[in-house]
Amino acid sequence: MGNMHRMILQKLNIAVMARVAIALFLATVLAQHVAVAAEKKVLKIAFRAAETGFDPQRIEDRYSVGICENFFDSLLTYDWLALPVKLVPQIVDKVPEGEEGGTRFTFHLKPGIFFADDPAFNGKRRELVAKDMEYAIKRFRDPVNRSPYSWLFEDKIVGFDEFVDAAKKNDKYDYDKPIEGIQVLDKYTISFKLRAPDYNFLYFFAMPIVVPVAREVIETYAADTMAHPVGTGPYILKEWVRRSKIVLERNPGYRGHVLNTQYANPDDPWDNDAVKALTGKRLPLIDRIEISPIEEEQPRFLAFMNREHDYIEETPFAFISQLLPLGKLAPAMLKRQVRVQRTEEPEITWDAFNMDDPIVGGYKPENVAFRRALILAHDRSQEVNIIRRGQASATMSPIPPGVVGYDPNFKAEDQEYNLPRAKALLDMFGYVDKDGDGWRDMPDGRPIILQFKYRANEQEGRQIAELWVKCMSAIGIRMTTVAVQFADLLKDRKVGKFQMSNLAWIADYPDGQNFLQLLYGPNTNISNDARFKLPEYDRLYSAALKLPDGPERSKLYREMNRLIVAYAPWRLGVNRTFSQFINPWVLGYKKHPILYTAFKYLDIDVPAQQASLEQ
Amino acid sequence: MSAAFMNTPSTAPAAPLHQPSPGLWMLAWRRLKHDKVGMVSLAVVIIFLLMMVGSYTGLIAKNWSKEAGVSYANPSFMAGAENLEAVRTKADPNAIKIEPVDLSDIDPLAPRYKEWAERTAKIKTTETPRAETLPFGGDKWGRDVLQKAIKGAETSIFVGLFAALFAVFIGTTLGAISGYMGGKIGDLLEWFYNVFTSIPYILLILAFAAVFASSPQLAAYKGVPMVVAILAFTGWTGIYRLIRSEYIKHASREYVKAAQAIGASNSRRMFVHILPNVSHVCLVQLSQHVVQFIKAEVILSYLGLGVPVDSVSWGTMLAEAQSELVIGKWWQLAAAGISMAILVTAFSMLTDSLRDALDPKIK
Amino acid sequence: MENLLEVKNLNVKFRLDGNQIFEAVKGISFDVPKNSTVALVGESGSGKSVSAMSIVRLLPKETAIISLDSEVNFEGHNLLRLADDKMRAIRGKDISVIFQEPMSSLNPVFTVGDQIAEVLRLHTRMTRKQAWSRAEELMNEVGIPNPKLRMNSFPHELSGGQQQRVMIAQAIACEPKLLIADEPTTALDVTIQKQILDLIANLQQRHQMSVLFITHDLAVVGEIADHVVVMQSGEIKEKATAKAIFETPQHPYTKALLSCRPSVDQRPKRLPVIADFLRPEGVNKDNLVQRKRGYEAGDQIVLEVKNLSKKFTLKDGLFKRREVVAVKDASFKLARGKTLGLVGESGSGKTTVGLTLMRLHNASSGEVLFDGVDLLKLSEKDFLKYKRRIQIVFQNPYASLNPRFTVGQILIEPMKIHSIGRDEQERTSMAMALLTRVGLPDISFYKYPHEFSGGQRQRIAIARCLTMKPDVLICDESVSALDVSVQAQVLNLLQDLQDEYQMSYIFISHDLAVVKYISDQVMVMSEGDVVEVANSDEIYLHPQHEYTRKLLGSIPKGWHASTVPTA
Amino acid sequence: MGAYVLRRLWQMIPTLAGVMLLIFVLFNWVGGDPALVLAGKITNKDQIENIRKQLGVDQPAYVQLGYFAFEVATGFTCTWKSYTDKAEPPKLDAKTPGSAADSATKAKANSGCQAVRSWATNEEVPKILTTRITPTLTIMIPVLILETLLGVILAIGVAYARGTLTDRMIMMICTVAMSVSFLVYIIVAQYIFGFQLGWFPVQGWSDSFWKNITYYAPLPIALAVFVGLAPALRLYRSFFLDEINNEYVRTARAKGVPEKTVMMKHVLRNAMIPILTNIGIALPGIFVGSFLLETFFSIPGLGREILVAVNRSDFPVIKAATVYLAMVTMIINLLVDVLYKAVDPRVTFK
Repeated sequence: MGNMHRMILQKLNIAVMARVAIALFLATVLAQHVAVAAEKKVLKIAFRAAETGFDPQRIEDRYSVGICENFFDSLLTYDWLALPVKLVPQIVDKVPEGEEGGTRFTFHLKPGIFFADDPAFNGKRRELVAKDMEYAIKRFRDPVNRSPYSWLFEDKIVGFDEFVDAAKKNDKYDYDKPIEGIQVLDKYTISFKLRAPDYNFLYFFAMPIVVPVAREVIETYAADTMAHPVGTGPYILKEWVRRSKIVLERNPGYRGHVLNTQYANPDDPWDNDAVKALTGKRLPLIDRIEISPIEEEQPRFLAFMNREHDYIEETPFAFISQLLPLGKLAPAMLKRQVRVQRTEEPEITWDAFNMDDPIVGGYKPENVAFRRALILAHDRSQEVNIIRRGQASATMSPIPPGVVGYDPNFKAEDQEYNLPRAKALLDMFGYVDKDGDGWRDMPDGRPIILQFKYRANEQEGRQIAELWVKCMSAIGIRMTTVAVQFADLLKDRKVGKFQMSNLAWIADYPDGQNFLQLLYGPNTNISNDARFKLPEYDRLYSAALKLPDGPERSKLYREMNRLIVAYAPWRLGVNRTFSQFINPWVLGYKKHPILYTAFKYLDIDVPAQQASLEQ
Repeated sequence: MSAAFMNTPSTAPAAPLHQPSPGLWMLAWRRLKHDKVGMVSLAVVIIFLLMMVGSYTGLIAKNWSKEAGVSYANPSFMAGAENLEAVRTKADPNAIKIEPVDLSDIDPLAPRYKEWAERTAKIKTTETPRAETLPFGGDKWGRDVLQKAIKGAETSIFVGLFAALFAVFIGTTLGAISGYMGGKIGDLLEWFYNVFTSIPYILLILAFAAVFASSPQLAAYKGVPMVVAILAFTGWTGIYRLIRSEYIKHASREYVKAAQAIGASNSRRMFVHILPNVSHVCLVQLSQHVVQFIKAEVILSYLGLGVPVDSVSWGTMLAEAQSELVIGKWWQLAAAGISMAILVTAFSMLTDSLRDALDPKIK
Repeated sequence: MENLLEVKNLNVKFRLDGNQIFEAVKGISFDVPKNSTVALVGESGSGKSVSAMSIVRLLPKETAIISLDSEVNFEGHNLLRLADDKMRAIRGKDISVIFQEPMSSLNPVFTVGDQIAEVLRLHTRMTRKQAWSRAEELMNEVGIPNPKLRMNSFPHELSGGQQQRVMIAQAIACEPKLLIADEPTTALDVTIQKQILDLIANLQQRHQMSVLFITHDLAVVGEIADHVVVMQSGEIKEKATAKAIFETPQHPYTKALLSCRPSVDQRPKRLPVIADFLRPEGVNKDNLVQRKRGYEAGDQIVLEVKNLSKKFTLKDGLFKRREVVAVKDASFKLARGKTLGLVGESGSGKTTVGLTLMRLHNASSGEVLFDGVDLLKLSEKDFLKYKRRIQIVFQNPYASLNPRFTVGQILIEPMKIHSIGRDEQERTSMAMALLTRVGLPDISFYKYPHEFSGGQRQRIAIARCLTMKPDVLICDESVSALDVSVQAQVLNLLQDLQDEYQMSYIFISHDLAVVKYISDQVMVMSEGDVVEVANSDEIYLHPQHEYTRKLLGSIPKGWHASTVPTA
Repeated sequence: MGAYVLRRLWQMIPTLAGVMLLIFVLFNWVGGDPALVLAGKITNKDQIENIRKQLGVDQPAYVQLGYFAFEVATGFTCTWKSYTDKAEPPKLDAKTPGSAADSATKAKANSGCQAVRSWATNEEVPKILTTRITPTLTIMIPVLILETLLGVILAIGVAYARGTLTDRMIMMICTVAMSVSFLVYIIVAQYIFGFQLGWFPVQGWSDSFWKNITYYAPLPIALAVFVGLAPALRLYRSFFLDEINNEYVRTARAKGVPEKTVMMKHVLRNAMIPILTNIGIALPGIFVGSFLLETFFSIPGLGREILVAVNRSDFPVIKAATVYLAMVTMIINLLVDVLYKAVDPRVTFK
């Protein structure tokens, strides 16, 4: 045994020596690191999910799209501080007016805007021209790209659908063939002719995916366009380790921009800070941005706590009371001078009923009553307080705050938890226990076993399902739940192979129409997963499409909201409120409701950053 | 026929007065009885099994799903600690009163509004006050973590036990056929085994989960049976290997040759002669796999492929408790982690003792 | 004569499961004089090996208890009281040991040269190189051909005899004063056994050492021992010079041991057993009447084997297959009520013949005519009818009975398969009767095999065959694993049964004395070939073939052989 | 031996075919429709059809399986267009198109031969495998080495001290340590060592191997070693005890070999045989990595990649990873069997 001890002691010595060696090594590494960082403004943050790539016409997830905001310039953008959001020109001279009754939109690009240098340009500076926009729009419907946003340009631009059909027939997608509704009038001017008036069309041109791209770049890197974003924006992709690390660096050839806003809210300290930090400065100010996608909540949170990241956005709700107990910053955070910015997201969550389902579907009074009863029995306060940890508010209509058409005075009583009303409704329509097993049955005696589908590897989906089961058993309705893999869930929803399921939608563009289309009858099998088909609703929807934003359209939106509440194809969920925690050395931070990243409008107090890291 | 044969001695009319002779199982049991660690472990395992039966029949932890306490209720021994989660829950989120929208002109239910209101008025609901503390704390819904752990034990042990039984059944059957038959059938099964073991375990699990989740025929077995099936279908390979080698070994033993010489058929030799002689291996494998599967269930739950939401297992508790440690609510992690550790430790030690007691070398 | 080793009052106990204590050696005393060979003889469980191992303190520390008043005096030291490192210095240098199983006693992953050199490096100041060349000399001395090459061989690359020679080389490397040989020849074929015995005797003479020779076989002892110590159940029954033991044995147990074993020149009607010597009236004289053996004209032939061959194919290389011939063109006849002995060394194919006859192996070619029907050509279903008529008793009584079956189940199973007996009741009573017939009490019916001794288990195996009333019984080394006294009992039983039921036996064994005793005709096999077939007396008196002569020459001759002065 | 290796390689073919078949059936046939995952939020039938066509999942199952086999055989694939149009196997030399920018070349590029690409990210699958394997191995190789070394050293120690209180205590601790879920270890260790004590970074990964191995990897490695050590120690101890009971040990003692030498020379060398078997079983696992460690510590390894691929129904990645891992597993098994020869002279190659 003595020998054993000696052996272990020797090992320990080695371990100690190794530790010292490692420590020394680390010290040198860190010293170098610090020295380099002192010269540059480096921002380190985490994304809560992995990116897919940076070919704007091929991506959909907000993380990839968000990063593209920095590589590419959309023609229009949103005023950085305006609330509600306001479209402003970015690389065009002005926001076009809808001509010809809202069916023609003409953009004039500013001359002298150049793409970032790239080998594809053979060493020449490449100026942005109107043809680049035409090319990008055409790319959306090239089958090779399988663009998830091809729907933006379906049944929209005159001649485009015919162009696509012809390409399909000839098996050749010819970019050189003109499209009637996309006219490149001169080097810098492009005009679009629509099949029908669409006042939301302009919003498309503020989306970071509807951006001009250079054809030679796309064709050079045809095999992997995802890895070669070349745009006119302030940053370039310096390094990309997929799903692990995305490094942006300042585009050396970028023309620069300034904070140009007339809409800052003087009562908002964040707006004031941003104005103070950025006014008069040539933007961008950050030299390098390192983004790590971290999918697990605990490490993402702890990394911020350990000062490994400069700020944390969309802080996981599970940890919110560590940082923001009862809505106030925790003492430890105050000590670190961390600030919190809370934003209501332009998104909603809901649980869809399958309207074609023999149990939960249907439009007859008893069908409606059944759904409404289920909704009344669902305790949404628990969803808000326990599942979302109070970081959400109950949704009242399908249009979330921050989106044009949102009505703060619309309150749907029948979406609120009310157990007696739920029970009374069920009793009234004969949904009572008929076979004596303790569970309610259909009026015709069929047993009711509801089934709720959710995505397998989502804790949140599981909790929502858990809450449903609890609430249903409280009114004597049996419910089972099924966890399915993401792909299966999508498929099941798409083809109506579900009874109930939880969903969410985040605004593509800030107009209520983007949400209301989710219940438009003809969109069944496209985006109307509830398979809701109410003629009155469809009529209102079509009418609203033809109108610009205004009181007349708002009235139609309100009518549609009322129909949704009355027929209850959805149980409305919540609008989440995200909290962003920002370390004090990050200056000018402001979370935009639609745009995902803020790198263009940020500054860093490098000495303060260094001082904190040395702690 | 074989069963009848096995019973022969006890039904023999000539049975004289005698003490039944101790068989090998009896001897193993006697050896086990002398093993203190083994007996303590056995006692612990039995207690857990009783607990499982108790909770299954509703004798204990019947009200596990009752939300008796506030959200994340403190454990009784930490009654004074701050519980921000519960405080927040009480705050009224809708401070501003807005007039509800009037639907009466479009509502299909409008004609019966009056009757509805009357019926509603008759239904009384009483809100039971929620406790600030629970014996070992509460989960986010305010359910007693201790009861939840007991109920979780039921599911976890059930999953572990049945998955192990199932896996042992598959492994033993295939292993017996492969080891005993050899030849073409053996090659085929070896190929099958090689294929299974060449695919990473995690991929196999996910693949089987996908199959079960998307197949309409199997839809009826979602939930716990699905977990059992996934674990069993992916976990039989080790047992197969072992049983196969045991069968190869035994097939050449003289007692099997002797059985062949007296004209016993292949299936008789496989199942009546050899099987009882490798059954101790099966038993040890069974208990080893129970442990393994109880642990695997945790990983399945982490991947969201665990038991359905209306039941609870240690795995789902741990998956839930993942984020609770950081906010200082350690009790769910502790309750599930510790009760699992106790059972698994006891089971492992019992396995060791069983292995010693059943070791054929001691015969 | 001066004693090298004095064992006094040696008492060894073992701790068993559940705090039970088993006394293996019950206070024995004996001496090993200098320059002489002492044989420790006894059957299994006599404590002879335990005694030897406690001398060198190689018993497992965890379970073995050597009582405090035991003494093992070696050159004036009590070895049992020696410090561990002192004892270690003695082991391998002054006292060395060779074991029964050379294969498992050598470390499989080191070359034999390494293993011999290791002892030298441990106990002498030799350099690596010196030790290596000395090891080579030792290999040469113990008679390993081409020692230079063999030094680099691994144990599994050597034959059993060579392995044992390596063990011996390793043991004598440091010129020990005492060599303990624990059943060194038991696991070897007779011809090899002879060579190893000669080698040990030779080395003992040459190196002037003492040998403590442990064996169960008195016949072996006669050739080499000066003194004999007979042990039974942990006690010494008799100790005397070899001459005294063999010529004037005092203890009945010794007497029994001497006469239980069949010898080549005697063939009593029944073999004497220990019980005979313990009875006051002694051995029944009727049993000592010599029995006549041999095929006679007019014997009815039950089984005729013609050109039986068996080949095994092994995979070799990418697609090649290699054939190994286990039995080549074996032809013989078996007469009713007679015994055919099948004798040969390991690997001779004798067991394969037996298994092929019963179709436990598939024959490659040839015919097995049983009542004129070629058994090899029958379908599995048709063969079932014949199956019961040829039965087999295997070698290892511990492996041939299913340990999970009661004896009753074991006996009734074949009856059920072959529909013998009307119902359970009849079968049970038949089984009971058979148990009585093979000399086991009725209560055995309810017991499990592990509750029986080896000899009793072999009786059960025989009873199992008898349930089917076979015409031919193959005894595949059926008595080889048994102690001599038990072996005699089983042989007597077999003989009685043959007399009673007129069964024909094929008696397979490597033990020529036993084969000679029980067989009418003997077939000698070597490496798959049938070397010689003849009536048993004929073959022993006038061996025709070289190999047969070699085999016969290797049979330990007991005391008589060693009277021929060699020293 | 050459013939043996050849035969073993030959025998891999049916196994590989089986692996391909099984994975194909499980994921492609009964699994989800990848087109829907890729299609985006608003989709119509045409678009789904287009994507299915692009991916080739509109083909009959046997055709897809055939191309799968072809892809594995060549390591390359073509777009479905060229298969169907020209009905000839793609040429290996026509890989990715160069920098030519006219549309004719582009059309050709689309119908020419390319490496298999991820459906979700369009990344070349061989590149996915090669880049993800480095972090996985950075974690797993040290884990395997440490686990084996510590396991063997400690096992010798406890086997030497068998039956003593120390032995029993260590075995007890091992059993208890084994009974806690890996998930719990990770959550607790990340919280305590990464956050509360701040000894290690909570998560992260860099491009520098040294930074990784000295800064990011220690905590995950330590965790994996800790979790793996307990069962390894128990197993190795049993191997040593099995060997100690062998007769050659008695021979060694009878020769006067000191007890320590008996353990370190005679027993260790023999126990290495089952230990090697065990390492051989564990070895393929290091190429998969632990997806739990990789997700919790943000290590861009293969385990996490596979998990993501399954969630996205990214079939090319799943297929490639499976085939690659199956081959690794089989080759390692072969290597281990050949290595036996070095450790165990009794082994012959049949």
